[in-house]
Amino acid sequence: MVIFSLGIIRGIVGQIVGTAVGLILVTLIRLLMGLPAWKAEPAMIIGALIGAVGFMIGVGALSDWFKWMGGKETPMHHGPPTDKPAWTRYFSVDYNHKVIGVQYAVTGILLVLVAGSLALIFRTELAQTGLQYIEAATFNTLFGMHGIVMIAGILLGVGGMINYLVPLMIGASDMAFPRLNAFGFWINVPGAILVISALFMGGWDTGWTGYPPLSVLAPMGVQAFMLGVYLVGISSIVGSANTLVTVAKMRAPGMSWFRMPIFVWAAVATSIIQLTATQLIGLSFLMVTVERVLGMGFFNPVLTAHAIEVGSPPGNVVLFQHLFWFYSHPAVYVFILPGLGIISELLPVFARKPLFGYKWIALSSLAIALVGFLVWAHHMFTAGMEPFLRIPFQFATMLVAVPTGVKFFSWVGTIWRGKLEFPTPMLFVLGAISVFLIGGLTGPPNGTVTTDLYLHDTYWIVGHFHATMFGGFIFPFFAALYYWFPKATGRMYNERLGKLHFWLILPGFWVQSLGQIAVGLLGMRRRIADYDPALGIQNGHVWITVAGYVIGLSVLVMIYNLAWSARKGPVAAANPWRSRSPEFQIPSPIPEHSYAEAFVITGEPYDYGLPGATYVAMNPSAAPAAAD
Amino acid sequence: MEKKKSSALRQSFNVFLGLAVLTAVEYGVSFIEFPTVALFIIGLFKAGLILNYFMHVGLLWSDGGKHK
Amino acid sequence: MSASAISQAEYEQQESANRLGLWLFFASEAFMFAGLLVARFYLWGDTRPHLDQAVALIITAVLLLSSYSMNRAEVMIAHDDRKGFLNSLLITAALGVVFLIGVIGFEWQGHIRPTDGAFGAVLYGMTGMHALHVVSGIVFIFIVWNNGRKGHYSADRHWGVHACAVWWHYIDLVWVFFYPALYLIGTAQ
Amino acid sequence: MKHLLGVSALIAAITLAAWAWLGTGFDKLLPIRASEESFYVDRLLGMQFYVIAFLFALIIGFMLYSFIVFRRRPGDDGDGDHFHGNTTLEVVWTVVPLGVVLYFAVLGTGYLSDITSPETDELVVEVTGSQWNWRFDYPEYGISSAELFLPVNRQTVLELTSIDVIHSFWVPEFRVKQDAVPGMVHPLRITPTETGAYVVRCAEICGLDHSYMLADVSVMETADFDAWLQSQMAPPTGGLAEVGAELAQVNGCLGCHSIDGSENTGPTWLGIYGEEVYLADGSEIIIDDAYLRASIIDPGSQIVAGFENVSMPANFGAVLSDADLDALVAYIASLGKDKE
Repeated sequence: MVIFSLGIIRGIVGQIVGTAVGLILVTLIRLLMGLPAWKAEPAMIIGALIGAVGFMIGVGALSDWFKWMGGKETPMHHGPPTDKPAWTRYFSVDYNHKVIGVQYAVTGILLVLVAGSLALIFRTELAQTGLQYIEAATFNTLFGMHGIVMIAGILLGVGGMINYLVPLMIGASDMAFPRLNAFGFWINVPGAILVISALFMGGWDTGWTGYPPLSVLAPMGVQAFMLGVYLVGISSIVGSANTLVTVAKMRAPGMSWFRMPIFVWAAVATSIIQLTATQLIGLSFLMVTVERVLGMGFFNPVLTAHAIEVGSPPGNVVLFQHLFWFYSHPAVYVFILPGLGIISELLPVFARKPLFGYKWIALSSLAIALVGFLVWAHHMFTAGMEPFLRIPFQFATMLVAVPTGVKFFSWVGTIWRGKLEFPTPMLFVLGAISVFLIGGLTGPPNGTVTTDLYLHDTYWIVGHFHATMFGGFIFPFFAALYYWFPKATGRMYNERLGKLHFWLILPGFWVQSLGQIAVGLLGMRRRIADYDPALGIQNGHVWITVAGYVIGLSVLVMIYNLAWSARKGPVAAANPWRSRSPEFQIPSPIPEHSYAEAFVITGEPYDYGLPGATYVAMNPSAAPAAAD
Repeated sequence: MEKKKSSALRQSFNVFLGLAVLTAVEYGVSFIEFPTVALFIIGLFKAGLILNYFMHVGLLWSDGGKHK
Repeated sequence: MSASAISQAEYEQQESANRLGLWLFFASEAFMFAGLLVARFYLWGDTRPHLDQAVALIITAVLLLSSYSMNRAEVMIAHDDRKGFLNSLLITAALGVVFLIGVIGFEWQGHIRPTDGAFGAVLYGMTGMHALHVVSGIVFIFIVWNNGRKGHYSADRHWGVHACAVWWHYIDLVWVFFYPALYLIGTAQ
Repeated sequence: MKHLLGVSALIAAITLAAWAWLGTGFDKLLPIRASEESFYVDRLLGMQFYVIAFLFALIIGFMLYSFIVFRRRPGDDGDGDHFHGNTTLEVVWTVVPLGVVLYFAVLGTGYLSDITSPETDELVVEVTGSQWNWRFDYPEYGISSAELFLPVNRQTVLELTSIDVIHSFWVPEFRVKQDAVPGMVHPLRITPTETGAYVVRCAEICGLDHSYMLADVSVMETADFDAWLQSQMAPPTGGLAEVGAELAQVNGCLGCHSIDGSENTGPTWLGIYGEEVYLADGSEIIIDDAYLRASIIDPGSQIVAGFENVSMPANFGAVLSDADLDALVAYIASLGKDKE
């Protein structure tokens, strides 16, 4: 069968077979133990885990490692497959970081589309009071699904940018661990399948935060969602370790830490968070799982008779929130730091000026990442944690504003007295700054306990959060797609459609965001299927819904543009943006082995406007040796 | 060669002895009134021994990894 | 991997990257284990359940011994003593199995059940997660032992052995903190 | 220098316009203020808005000015001015924002202690959340109510807890909110300043009917409140079944169990008493007093077939007295007789 030559098809078959094996296994074990044979949830959990392994075996991500275990050697295969069409490599395990980067980015866009469509469904429901189109149970599942699929999509988008760009920017031939890299991408696929399959297991009604005890009582869909997140989390951990090793060990000669393109700094800061904090969302979801299946009462305040007899203290629901937010707050920095890195990366190119305060921007990324570890409990000001904790977390939270401010001011310094040009990527970068500004400035009122007691769990938070995500990830991600499109495909996108995309999404988003903030201030709660018209928020909701559709439309314009241009667009020059970055000094599209010869770094990365300044010396054997 | 090997084995055994003694001390300390801090400090000592001698954490720094 | 096709310098460079990657994974896992410790102190405070101290001491000693034998295994292969290396590995795996028997066969058969409030949840959560890592370590040891048997490691090139050893010690390191947290700190109820 | 003057003028213009708008429009952005706490919250929020408006103008002003003045002219493909940064500036825009946020954090800390400090002579109300009902107890008076009655201008401490999942007590007009957490009791202090009718809105996702987890709040003059207390403390006039009807209302039973035979999350109570029903495990029983009592205290023990996936809070036994249980059972029994 020709179709089985595609890794992804084999993977899905593997997942189905693995799931079936898991279901049968659990049933057999229960029979042997003399229990009623069928219990859905344990069978589903084991089935899901074996199914994930089945997928990875089927797709072929584990093949080389199995050979290593047997002591065999596995030469690294680079290049398109020899026995089938070149496009099939994108649907199979491939070790080239550029292929993996594209796989990440395209899967990420797909998931963002799914999540956005879900949002439009419940957004339509919210345009009027009362329930018109969907039931409350469906609504509750949809907003949780929107949240978590969006998060997975954004994580994949981040992975796409990092995997594609970091080796190119530091002059590495590939990532440090190419097989681990492929594993890290493919584990997302069974993860995403699991999360989406939650829809068919009764959904769940906790939102993406999964707070117990609600998540302990929720339908089985919550279990599929948590296991799916677990798999995506594994991707985060192995991907970030890979990135850190690559940056630490594989930089081109002469590229000291402060001569790296600024995006690499953002990738390092993001990876530090992903590497460590991700464990804690995994742990917190695992605890919910064992509480659901085995009755282990981490979060159960009610004790059994036997537990009282052995003198046990009760479980505590607030513990979950501490563990959960220890990841889930820094996670937003995982989403935005690469985006902010893209902004810093592109501004100098289109302003034809050095990046203002390179070291300050680089270190501010690290500062945001590190301070980000100390602020998680600002999500819990009303949650009933120890009251004395509120003040230190308020102070720590306010500190995040300082390195974020440094970035804004440095961006302004970068465009000041430049020679600005406005092709689509630059428009998206500037749009990102304006949108992220809304998100940033609405932050301190939530970070202050007194005002947060009002704003918490309202649409103000929804508005704040979406502004940071659009400004910190979505807009810069689109900028990156347009900016590196010629390097990836060798063709130019359509500039007119690019600008149309921008001029739809920017006003669309401003209306949506300010609308969410406004109805939130008037008393609109988060995560409700129906609201009280007496609050005076009906018109606001209509505006938000219409704006949501405009945003959706604009994304379709982009997808049409990129899909059409990838095949029919005009052939791109090697360096259409006159960039100094290494990847623009080689042909478009970038060859299989990016750099025919390792290059040498001889100057500063952003010396636009300094005559004679070089950054990348492409032929080191011809040029005088650089001091290392 | 054989000499180096036996000295490495001896070091290995000494570290093991140290860890065993510290574990015994931990058990003893647990009977005093507020053992938490003491136990934590002993734990850190044990961790230091394992990290340094058994896990060779120093190799992370000493093997460079610069382009040669 | 014993790729003889690459030069010693390349092997060492790859090993250096592998080592950093492995340690980064340790850093990552440390956060998960720290999370379990946080749960223990958050839920138990200065109490702890009555547990069998003898079992705890014995399994702790067994794990410590296994660390010693694992270190011996690495010293042996670094000095090209293949027989001593393989034997030490087997001893380590056997001690690991004894540890598991201690946890599952004795500790888990005590009067505390998994459903017993915070005591049950934390006790089984911490020992269970640790035992899972011990199992992974034993599997790793057998893979290395099998490759070692086929002569895949030399004094110069034995990254696989080193990784396995460091992983095993890491599991021991976790127990260094879990043991007092579960058995020694706080007043027994 | 010319550029700096220009951009300063632009920033000043945007800032002043925003401030002028805030001066008249700020109150319209929020619901009315009906508690002492709301004045603190709004004052701090207002100050933050003025600073936000300035910072917004600062960044947007610089950007707009740059778009217009520093855009590239057609045919010019030269580069901009070459400068790498300015350490003094970087230090200034690190330290000044640091000072501003610390100032607000200190201010916020003071306000927080203002709105959370207890007064003597507080009215204590125990608030219990359950899916999807609020119950209010006045322990000093031995009263339970499904609606929250509060005297105006007297501090009330709401002692919040929950018997199933996390809920959050929030009246937008009072501003402050606090989660009601199972297994814990958390205080929330409110001093209402305006008489009138308000609504408690659950602010923490709590399952299916989260949107509709509302309760009425009535803030009354002290005399009216005292009169209400008196009327409630009078011994019940009706029989046991009437007391039970009241309890069913207060405890939110009717959220899931209808009394008119219509379908809902739990079995309807109409005609249920004395019926023979099949349980989920296939056995058949007759619904009598003993079964009803057992099912209220431990809902999972004998579930009627068709309701296997429904979870009723398992600790009503802790909040209902024996007399309460008698009354509830009598009430359900009275619904059964009607059908016969």
